[in-house]
Amino acid sequence: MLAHLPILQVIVPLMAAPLCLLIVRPRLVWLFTLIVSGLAFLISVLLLQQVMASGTIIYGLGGWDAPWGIEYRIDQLNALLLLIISAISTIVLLAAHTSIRQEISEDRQTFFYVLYLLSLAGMLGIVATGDAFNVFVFLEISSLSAYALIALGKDRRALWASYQYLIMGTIGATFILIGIGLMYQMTGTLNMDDLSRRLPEVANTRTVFTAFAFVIVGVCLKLALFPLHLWLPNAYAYAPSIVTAFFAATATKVAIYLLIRFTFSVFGLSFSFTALPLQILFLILGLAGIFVASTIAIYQTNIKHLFAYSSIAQIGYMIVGFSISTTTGLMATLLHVFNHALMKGALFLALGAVMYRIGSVQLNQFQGLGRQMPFTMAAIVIGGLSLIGVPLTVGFVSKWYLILAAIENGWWPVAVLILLGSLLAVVYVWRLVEAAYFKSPLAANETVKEAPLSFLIPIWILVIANLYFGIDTRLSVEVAQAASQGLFGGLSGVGVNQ
Amino acid sequence: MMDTLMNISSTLFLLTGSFLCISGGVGILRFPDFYTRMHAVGVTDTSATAMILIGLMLQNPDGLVVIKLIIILLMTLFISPTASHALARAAIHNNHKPVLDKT
Amino acid sequence: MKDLLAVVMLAGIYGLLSASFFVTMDAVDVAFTEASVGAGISTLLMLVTITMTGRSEHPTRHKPVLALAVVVITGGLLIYGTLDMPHFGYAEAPVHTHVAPHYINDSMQEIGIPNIVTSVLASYRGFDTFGEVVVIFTAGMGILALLSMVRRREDSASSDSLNDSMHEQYLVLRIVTKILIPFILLFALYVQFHGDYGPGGGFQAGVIFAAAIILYAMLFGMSTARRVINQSYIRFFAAIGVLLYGCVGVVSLLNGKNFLDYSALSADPVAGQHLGILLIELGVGFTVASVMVIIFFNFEGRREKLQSQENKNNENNNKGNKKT
Amino acid sequence: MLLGLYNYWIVVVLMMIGFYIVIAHGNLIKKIVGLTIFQTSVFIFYISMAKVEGGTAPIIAEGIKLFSNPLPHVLILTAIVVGIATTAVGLALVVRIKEAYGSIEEEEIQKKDNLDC
Repeated sequence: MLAHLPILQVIVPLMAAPLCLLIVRPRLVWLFTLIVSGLAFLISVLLLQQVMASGTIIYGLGGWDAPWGIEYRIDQLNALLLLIISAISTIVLLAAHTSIRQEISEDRQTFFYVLYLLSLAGMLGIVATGDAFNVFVFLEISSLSAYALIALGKDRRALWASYQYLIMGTIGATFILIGIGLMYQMTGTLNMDDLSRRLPEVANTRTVFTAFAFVIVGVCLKLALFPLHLWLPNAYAYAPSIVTAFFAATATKVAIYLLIRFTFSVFGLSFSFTALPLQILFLILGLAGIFVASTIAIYQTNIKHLFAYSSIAQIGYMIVGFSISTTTGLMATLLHVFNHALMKGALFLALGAVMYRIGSVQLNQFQGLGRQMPFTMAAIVIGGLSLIGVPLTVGFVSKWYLILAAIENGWWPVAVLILLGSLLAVVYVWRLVEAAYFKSPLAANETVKEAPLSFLIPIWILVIANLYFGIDTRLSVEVAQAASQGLFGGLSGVGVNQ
Repeated sequence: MMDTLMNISSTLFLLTGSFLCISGGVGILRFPDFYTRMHAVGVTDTSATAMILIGLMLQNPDGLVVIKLIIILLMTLFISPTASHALARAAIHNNHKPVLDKT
Repeated sequence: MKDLLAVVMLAGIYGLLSASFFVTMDAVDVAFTEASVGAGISTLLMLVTITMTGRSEHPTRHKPVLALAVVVITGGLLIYGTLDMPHFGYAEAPVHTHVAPHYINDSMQEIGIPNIVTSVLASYRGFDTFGEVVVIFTAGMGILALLSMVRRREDSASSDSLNDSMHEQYLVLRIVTKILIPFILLFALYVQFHGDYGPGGGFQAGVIFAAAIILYAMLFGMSTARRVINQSYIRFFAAIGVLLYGCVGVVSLLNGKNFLDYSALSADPVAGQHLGILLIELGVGFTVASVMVIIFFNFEGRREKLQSQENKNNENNNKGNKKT
Repeated sequence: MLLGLYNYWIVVVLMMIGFYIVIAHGNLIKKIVGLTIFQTSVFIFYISMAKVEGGTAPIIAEGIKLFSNPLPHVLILTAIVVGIATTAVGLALVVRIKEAYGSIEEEEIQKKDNLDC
């Protein structure tokens, strides 16, 4: 069975989703979902081990060889992303039953889990596949389930946010479809590996240039890169807490993965960074994203909004690392993808716990919570410190590598700007800390108790991971390094162009 | 001899069908109110499809194709008038008044 | 264009026109699908939506300048991109020389099905089709999550009385429909099982099958249709379709071949391919038909609820008026 | 010389009409209609590139040598299904928005949202 791991990774959650419909009681559905997600996590760990030991795994679906059939192609980068997604999904699911029981009416709970599994499978499918069109299909699976999941939020604004996301997301997906079509037009193939070999021959045609532009814009829409981010804050703020925690930690990471995969592997490094002034463009957009989004975050009173804007800022950091486009820069991006998943997972889960106890995440509701919900608030504080990038947390590790990469490239001002951006994070995290620890609780909230264990356990798993990977960086750095070296043509041989 | 005859008659049928189609199209644009327009389309559409289908049958008079075409013809003869009827009913139901005299 | 009904009908016509365009481009399978989807199902869904949301658009300002700029830039870029493309219909284009010839030349030996589109769809790129089934299933689940509701007895009773008055009104339609429905179902089955040899396949068959049920529901009233077709069974069928497709893949896994490798299903690889394609097309048909029915029933269910609420509100208002 | 591309240009114009409707109009149903038009035009674009001059539909029959390319047909079959799925979910959202806000105009909804804040 070990040889079939790549496909099992995707079809286990995919086929579990319809099975959920056959189980009646929501509690059992939850348990089943949790087990399936745990299984996916286990598979991803095995896959990562296998990839680190023996290099890229290729799996031809339907028994057909690559350019004729669809193949799955797992290298270090995919394996890392698969691990992040399935791990976050499993941890978040631990808290799901408690939170969902409160936020979603009983007759819809089964559908929630079905959609959750479909969304998980969609994301895993996007990451695992080595076929450009298959990416589009799985992108739509994950997005469609995301629209429905977000619309399950209690507030009516969830519906409007979901609709906006649907429009933007579909435009993005259609752009990607146009890009894939143009690529296919010039090369006659859809397989990524095959594309990377055949594209250089036609690299200086206007069609390939257009294809590149469309794919990049489409991915950036999904990525919520700074000027295209408008759908994200509301979608995150009004979705059910569990959904927010899951998507904030994974959905944009998948888009980052697509960006890296298309620019580095498919189009090839030399083409990507000469066809468009991508380096400068992404550097400016990334930095602008950091500053604008962080500044907006400072003025938010809804804490979910605040952290949603902070997510946009963090995407900015990833894009800056990407735009440096050296091995270290890309490594910083990948590290930040990993680390940001840990922090945002912890933060949004903790907000879910607050939502569970208080029913609102407005800033003034947080007053005095430091004493009433000490463990939850401590988790938020540590997550916040990690966002800022304080040493001994994961946030520090990725920012360290990011600044290192900037300096290595001789981009001193960028390094300074990154540090300044972190100062803005200090401000918005401080506002929350101030409310929680230095103000007396609201009269209405005096009886509020600590969150139940089903919340605290997953939150603290993530918080401890935040601290652990901040101190013992061997695992994350090693994998990120291997992945970025692989992308630059060192190990796996994907995307080597002249 | 037989072939030419078939060809000529099939062409005639096809041409009549096409002409009816076009006249229906003109009718829908030129007639004054809903009912007359619907009349233009409903009548010509049924007969035009019938003509075209018969023309096509004559093009290829043996084999499975004719049977398929006959089935299609039967279906259109059923569906098309029913659709017109439903439309007219809906129009009356929604108080669309015919334009009776227009000067 | 302020009348949404006209907008929707024109969109449907656009779908139908593009379907006929696909026929002239030799894409018969696609044309079939587009005709049933673009002109059929999506127009129907939009119409149902309009009955709930009102058919006129408010005259609001919109900001055409920015939008126009974006559109012109995108369009300009696309036209710029077309300049280096191989000409339309040019047989030596890379599209026609790299991967496709393999399908055209070898699929007959490897799979043994005359319709190349079906063999590529179901076997070479079978996993895409699995993804497609899952997308449809996701849409069904999404709509259930958004629109489904628990039904109360009293609602169905009131709609029953409505049903009788409808009977007189739609007499002709009902009789014709009664005659037609068996033929539609028969045609759906023909399309389902004839997909190997001509245009057609699970998806189109599923849509046609669902269309018959939807026609029935429209003319004989939702409550009658609900009595005929149990909602929880339909969900069950949607799940069964996906599972059937997946299980074919799992069986080939268990037989030691790769996922969805149908040659593992039988001793003779070509016979295995035949069997596999038959089974997965069935799976597609199941899921598509039941999801289409789910979608329509839930939209209609919402509409009925809204209407009964409105009626109640009106009654209450009338009572209030009388008192004052 | 460039006339060989006219087909693509028409498709691009159609695509942009759909795209314009999506981003410029405020009515939610019209946006979805625009989205379908946008997507359908992309389908036409794919199908156009599959066409081979003088080819026939890719169903193997005796005496036919030249076929159009079947691969884009397969892709578009999948994409059409994805399109209808998106449309259906979008329309379901519109229905719910109408129930929750009492309007399907972007401006009015945003006004009501601002009041909530």
